[in-house]
Amino acid sequence: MVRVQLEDFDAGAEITRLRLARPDTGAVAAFIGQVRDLNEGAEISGMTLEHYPGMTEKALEAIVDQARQRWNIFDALVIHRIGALKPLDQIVLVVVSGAHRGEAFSACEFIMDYLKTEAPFWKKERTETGDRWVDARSSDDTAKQRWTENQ
Amino acid sequence: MVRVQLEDFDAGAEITRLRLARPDTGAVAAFIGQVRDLNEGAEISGMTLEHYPGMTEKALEAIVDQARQRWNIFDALVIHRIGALKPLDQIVLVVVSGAHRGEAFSACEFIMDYLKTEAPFWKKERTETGDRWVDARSSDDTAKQRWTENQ
Amino acid sequence: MVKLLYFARLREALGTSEEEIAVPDGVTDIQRLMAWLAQRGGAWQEEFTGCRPLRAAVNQELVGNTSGFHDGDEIAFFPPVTGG
Amino acid sequence: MVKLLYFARLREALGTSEEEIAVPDGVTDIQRLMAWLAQRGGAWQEEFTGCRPLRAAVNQELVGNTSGFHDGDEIAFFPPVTGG
Repeated sequence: MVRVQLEDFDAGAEITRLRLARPDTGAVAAFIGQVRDLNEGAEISGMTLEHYPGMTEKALEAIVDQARQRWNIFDALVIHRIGALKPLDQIVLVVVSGAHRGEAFSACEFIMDYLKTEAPFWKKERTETGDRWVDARSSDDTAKQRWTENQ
Repeated sequence: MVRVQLEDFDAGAEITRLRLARPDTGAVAAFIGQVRDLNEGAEISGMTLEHYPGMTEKALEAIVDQARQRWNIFDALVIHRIGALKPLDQIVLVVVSGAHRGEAFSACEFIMDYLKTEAPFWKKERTETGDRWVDARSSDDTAKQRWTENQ
Repeated sequence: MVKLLYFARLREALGTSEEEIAVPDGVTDIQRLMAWLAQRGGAWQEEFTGCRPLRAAVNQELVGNTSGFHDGDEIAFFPPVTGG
Repeated sequence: MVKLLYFARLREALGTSEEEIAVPDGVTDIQRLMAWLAQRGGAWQEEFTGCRPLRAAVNQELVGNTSGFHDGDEIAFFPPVTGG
């Protein structure tokens, strides 16, 4: 399941929901991304997250589908926030449940790596010297490429 | 931090605690293991987790220390339960916080792989045909070996 | 007619978020569409001549620069994504 | 004197969880200690002749079979671990 929303989310409640959904679930891997108070040397007082309504949801669904095809997992959840955020706010939650830990870990990290390079979100940071759009990081492309090399 | 306890834990609260501990935290990776209702074809009605008081805590601390030396992470938490557990009960929680997701993910999975092969815990399952000690899985040794090959 | 959408830094640079427009015959793929938009000059020229990294989507699917499109399509341009 | 601890399936098979015991001169490493314990016969022989996988710890550190130990040490034997 995929959700793009302005509101905050309860990571613990979502993890528990996926964990208890099936009695043969043995493993739940989760990731939370949050707004840091600094980026590339500048203090961040806040940021705005823009997205492409319609496409963003589709892109996230496609990423989750790929993860499901690639690994034997039970369920996967992605929640991504949009709008105005401040330091220590949660940005993204990914939760993956499965029978065993290896596949849950891989699927969770795969979803994050693909989200970072394929899901249309853009961050604009508020710094002391003004607003600035965050540049894409080449390390995110590298992280994604691992998954095509390790077939 | 490492805790070995009879009581259940609140995964969401622990994750939130590590997440908010430092304003430069950008990533939190977490893993929860729980009791499945079946294992190797048999229905499981419950299990008992035995440990080696003193050594178990030391072994977990050593694993966390290794992860800290190997990756640039901010904090790592391991909670492992002992005693009587039933299906859908939580067994283990690992939470790792850091600036970026790659190191948090790796450290979290490393801790689980080492815990599975080096921390003195033993599971005894209750099945319809009687109690049985769980055998160690060779796949857990394989999972651990990855970390020495990928230096 | 096609619908063009612009996002994030690109939207701000161009000063517009969307337009419905008829493109000339011959402008049938992303590459040619970018060249045609660049001819508007100013910010359009700066953004669409390929110096800054740009991504394109047709009907909400990421595509490469040689991808074609058809009348009625929704075509979006945006900088590399930075979510998560 | 050394303190010997047994855990899990091994503890049940031997019917004991710990003992304080003086070992003969010459029994100075894990391998020799296992051979000496196997001489007790019955379950001890079955468990300590190396057919079943067994791990050893000296003073709460995992060790290999050639590791030595000293008077006063705490030595534990147990099956491969299955936590997590």
